[in-house]
Amino acid sequence: MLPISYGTAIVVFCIGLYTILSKRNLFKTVIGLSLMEGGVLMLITSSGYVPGGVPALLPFAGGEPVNPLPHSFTLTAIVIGAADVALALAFIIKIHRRYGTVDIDKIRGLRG
Amino acid sequence: MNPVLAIVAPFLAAFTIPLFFVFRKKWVGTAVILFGVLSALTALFVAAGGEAVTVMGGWQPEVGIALVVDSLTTAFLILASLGFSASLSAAAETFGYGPWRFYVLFFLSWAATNGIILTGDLFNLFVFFEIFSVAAYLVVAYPPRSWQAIEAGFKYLIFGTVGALFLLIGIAYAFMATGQLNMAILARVLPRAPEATLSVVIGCLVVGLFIKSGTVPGHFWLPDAHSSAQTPVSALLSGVFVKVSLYALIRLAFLLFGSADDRVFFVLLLFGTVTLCLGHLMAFQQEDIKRLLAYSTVAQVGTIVIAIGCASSGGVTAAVYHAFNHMAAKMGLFLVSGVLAEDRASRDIAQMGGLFRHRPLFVLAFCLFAASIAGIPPLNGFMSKWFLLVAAAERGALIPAAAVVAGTVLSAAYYLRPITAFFGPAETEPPHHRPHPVTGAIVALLALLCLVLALAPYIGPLKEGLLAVGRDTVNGARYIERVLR
Amino acid sequence: MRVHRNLQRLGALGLSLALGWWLWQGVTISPFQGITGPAARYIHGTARDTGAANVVAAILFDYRGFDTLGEASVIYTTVCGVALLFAKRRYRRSSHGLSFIVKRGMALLVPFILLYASSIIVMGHLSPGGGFQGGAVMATVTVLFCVIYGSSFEAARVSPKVKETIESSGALLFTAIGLIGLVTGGAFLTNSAAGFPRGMMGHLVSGGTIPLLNIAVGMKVGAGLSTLFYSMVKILEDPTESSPPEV
Amino acid sequence: MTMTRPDNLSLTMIALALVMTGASSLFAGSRDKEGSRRDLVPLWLFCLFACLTALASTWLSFIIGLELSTLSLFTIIRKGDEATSRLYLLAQLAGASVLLFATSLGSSFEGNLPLGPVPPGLFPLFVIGLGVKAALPGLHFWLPRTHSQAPTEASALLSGYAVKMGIYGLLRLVGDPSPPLLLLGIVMALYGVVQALLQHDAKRLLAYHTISQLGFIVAALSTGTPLGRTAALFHIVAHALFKGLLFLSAGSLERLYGSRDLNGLGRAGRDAPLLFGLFLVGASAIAGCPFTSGYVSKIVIKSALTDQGQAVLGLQLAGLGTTLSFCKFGYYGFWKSSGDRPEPRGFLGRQAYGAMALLAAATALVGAGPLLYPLLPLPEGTLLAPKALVDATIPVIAGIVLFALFPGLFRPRHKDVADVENALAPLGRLLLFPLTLLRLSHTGRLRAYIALIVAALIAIFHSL
Repeated sequence: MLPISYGTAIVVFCIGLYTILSKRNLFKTVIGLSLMEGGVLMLITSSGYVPGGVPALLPFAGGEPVNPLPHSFTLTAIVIGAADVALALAFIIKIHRRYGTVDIDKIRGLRG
Repeated sequence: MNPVLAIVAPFLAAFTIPLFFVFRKKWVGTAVILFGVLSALTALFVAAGGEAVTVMGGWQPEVGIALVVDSLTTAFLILASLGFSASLSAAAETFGYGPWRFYVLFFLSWAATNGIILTGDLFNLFVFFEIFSVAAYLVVAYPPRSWQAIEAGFKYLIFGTVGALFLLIGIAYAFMATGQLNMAILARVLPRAPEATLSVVIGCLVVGLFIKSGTVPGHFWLPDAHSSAQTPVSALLSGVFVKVSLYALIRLAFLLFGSADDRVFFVLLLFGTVTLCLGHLMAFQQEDIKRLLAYSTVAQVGTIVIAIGCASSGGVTAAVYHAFNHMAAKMGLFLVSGVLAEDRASRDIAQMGGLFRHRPLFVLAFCLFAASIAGIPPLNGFMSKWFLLVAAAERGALIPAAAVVAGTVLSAAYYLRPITAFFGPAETEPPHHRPHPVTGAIVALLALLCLVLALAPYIGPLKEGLLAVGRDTVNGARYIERVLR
Repeated sequence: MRVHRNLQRLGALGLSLALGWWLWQGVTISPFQGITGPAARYIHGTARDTGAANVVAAILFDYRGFDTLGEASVIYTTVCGVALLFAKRRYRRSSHGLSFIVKRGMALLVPFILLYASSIIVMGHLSPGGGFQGGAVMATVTVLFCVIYGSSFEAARVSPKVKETIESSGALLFTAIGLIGLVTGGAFLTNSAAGFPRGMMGHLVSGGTIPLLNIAVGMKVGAGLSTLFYSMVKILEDPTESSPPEV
Repeated sequence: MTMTRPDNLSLTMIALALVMTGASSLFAGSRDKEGSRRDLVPLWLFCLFACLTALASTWLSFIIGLELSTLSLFTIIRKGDEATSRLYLLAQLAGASVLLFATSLGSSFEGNLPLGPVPPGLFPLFVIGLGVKAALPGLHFWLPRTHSQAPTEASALLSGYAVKMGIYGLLRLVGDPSPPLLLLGIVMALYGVVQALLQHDAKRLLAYHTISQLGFIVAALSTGTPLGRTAALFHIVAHALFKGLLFLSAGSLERLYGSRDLNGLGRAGRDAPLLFGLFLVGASAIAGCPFTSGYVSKIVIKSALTDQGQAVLGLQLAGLGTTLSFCKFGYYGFWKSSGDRPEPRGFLGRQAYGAMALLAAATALVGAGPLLYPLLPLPEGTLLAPKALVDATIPVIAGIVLFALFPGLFRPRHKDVADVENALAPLGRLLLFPLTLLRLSHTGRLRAYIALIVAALIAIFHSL
């Protein structure tokens, strides 16, 4: 169970990285970033897994609760990630207005 | 004074400025100034209060989030408040108080900076890094009218987000391996983690901080952002923002990685040397004065990373001392070059002829700052370079030390170009002229700061303080004991 | 050209796989030995320390409330920044919305959405949910306004200044609660030790500062997200600007 | 800066600095341009920093003084030629950087490396660092150009004092006999003379003679014996005075006729006989004619090197070349009159003559001094011994005879002779090429950048 979830998380992370490295569309870059973040969050959440655990709501009915700490991290990190994505999209709108394109390889006015 | 106030004061500023805008538009300027003074004073009081540990919510350090003040924190709090105050005054003169959202972002980044410096919790560090970075992307992109600003802000955002992700992975692995987040406790339990986990933790944290601080290979955003941003923002980026990430690197290196292995410090030395060389060599080829300064910042970041990589108290002393020197000099350089570039309406060095006649004091200040950065004796840059060289020699890091001294010659070479231009023949058209009284005053104060810092090794308390920073920081056990007492 | 692109993809794949391999190496999978560290304290101490029933909420708003302040500030920063990015231009607001039926249906739905959002916010310490989630639901109301009635209606109903005020007030409320804790309890964001009533576990009034902080965060996030949407949508509604990016 | 109670060496250097700066500022003050008073500030700043350098007690404070004096000289040279001043500054900074690096290797946070002999492992680095200042062969690339392009007062200070600061460092550094350094000194002495013979620019010719004479000093101090050190110090003083005098007279020629090219001069002997006289004082001293300061110092150097027969032979050869080249300078610069040579355009003030007279008097005093007061640790009567007289006279006579026999051989050419400095530009271009590549690699492609970061991360994982 646990190896599968960790493995999935890492696979999602790698897909995100691959997306960033190989796609030229800015939106896809942002999607890649979200995927990477999702992978990391899955990793964190998986680490809170308890066999047969119940949600961490008092009173713990029916057994051991799962680890609540990763959940709180994940909540925090999700919000932060959402903020990042929102900002990135706002920048893409501005970039599209300036450059008329969302091709990442064409947005290189600053170099050298 | 409770350390948290150093974080809360700028937060309060950021949260109230919109209310002032909605209800009392005229007071925004006053509020910005007052909150600026308040934030700087709070941070300085916290720094002056000496060592302290406080835990949010009154819990034990393991349960809550601890804020820790020790000598390293003190040094960087002072650095941040000096830098932010200088930049705020320059921004107030350059932008006026119309763009109040800019000031909101400014204070948010100030709060986050103080948060990064004070926090003793790894996840909290990440959260503050995010506030800090988001605010940084936006102040770089201000005003969002020029394409350079937008492109630089966007690239900074992508780099920053990737860096934050690496930081998050590092923190996640550290948490997965130990179940702890307090840095003091982690310093105890993390070395027990398996080898592979440890290398993921250290590698990801190091690379994340490399990206945030502009160390090779994460330096690509830095020249774009520094050269595209407005002058006060460039000064702030170079003077404070980069240093904050280096603070985190110092803290984590000696707390979490120090116990692990010597190889971490080898990596720091290696990448620091590469950064130093690349920064100098790239600055050598720039035509744009702000880009030149930006690449020089890259080189100086490399210098500080080398100092950290020396893994000794002397190295940390050199790093902190150099951070201060670079803050004073590079902020001054950016402010002066901003004024001069405005006079010529161009950032091209070739266009800057004859400015010495036009603004002699600014140009002389430029020469002073440039000499300080290049490490010409007996200015402050030379003193910290000497500290660094001695630390490197003690560590046996000969190639980095040789790179540092070679960098002196290179940086003298490329700083001579704008200086020659300033003193050279004037252009035909008369330059624009707008008085810059506030910027002038700040530049004068920064020049004074440079001179004071140059004397630091000869002023007993300052020297003792600098050495104490190194000793306390390297001694991780002392930190752990103080937090967990 | 094609070869070049394929090579690029191959390189990207290689790098991703290599990084994934190292991350996989670093994962430690040991047999479960019980929860240790601060998490154990949270599980066993929440009832005693805070009086909240939702352990995650207790961590978010009490034990590690400072993180939450920071996290809410990230949103605050983003909202402020997006507004800054799109400021200083007069965009044409659209005032035509969707059909009458949809508008009426929306009008009927709005109170229930608001009620639902409020319940998520104020019950955050008792059940899954809280300020962020409730705030997000709250923001959907303004989003729906924009979509169904057009952005000028939305701007007239809930003016940007009102949102600004609510957002900042929420943030200030959070800080003020923290400062009260500092004054009476000796540390920032102190909960029951600073005299906030712990209440009976499971009751609405329980958990000390946790519901208050939830409300503060709800204000901040609700107003912030709707500002975010509004800032971004007003540019897309401008016909001169809205040529969709070719993908 | 950490200071020391000055010993004789330091005091001599300070006195020399004062005299040289005084003469230079007199000469500079006589220039018929406005603003010359402000021009004197860097000169006296140089003097101040030179004195601080001489008083330094650690290598670190020595370097600080060295770099400060370099900076003040840089501001003077800037007025002569911008590009040359940059070359000077960068070359000196490079030397000081090597020195700083070497010093840091020997220092610790507890204590700085004291000024004096260093651990043997660091010795070569120190020699390289000081060698840039003292223009050891190969490291002299900056010297001819700087000396010839700088304003005359700066040339006099450069040759008279600035290069001596490197020699002063070497004097402090060398405690034991050092055969490689002796070899370097001989090579320097000969190389400088050969190059000087081929020059047609008066100041450039003098610059190469500076290298040659520094070779004498390096050879003397490489013995490490007290006698050798005294000889070196004596020659430092003697050379500073007469070379300063020669530079000032070359500068006077330039001021009078607007040219330094020996092809275009030749009537100064009649137009300004006093100048010619002063030049002859300097020239006879540098050639080592008996009873001049150069004679005394060369005798002492030779007696310090008595057991090194080949070295003495090399120095004699260098002396021969020196005579030849000053015959050439005197003949073509002052005497070879022909009707078509231009009239003097400028004018030499009293101050300029005063500056040269000061140096000439000092030269004469140093030449006569040891005869009057037995300051030097030489056996009684060595200076007047026939062997010494013969030794000193042979190169002088031979030089004059050779010059008289083959005057065509030593006629000034019209082309410059290649030296290390000519390699600088191609070398720079060669080094710039990879730099351009580096810059081109910053393509602005975000994906490539991120790929690089990931690759670095993986590399770090491997190394951890």
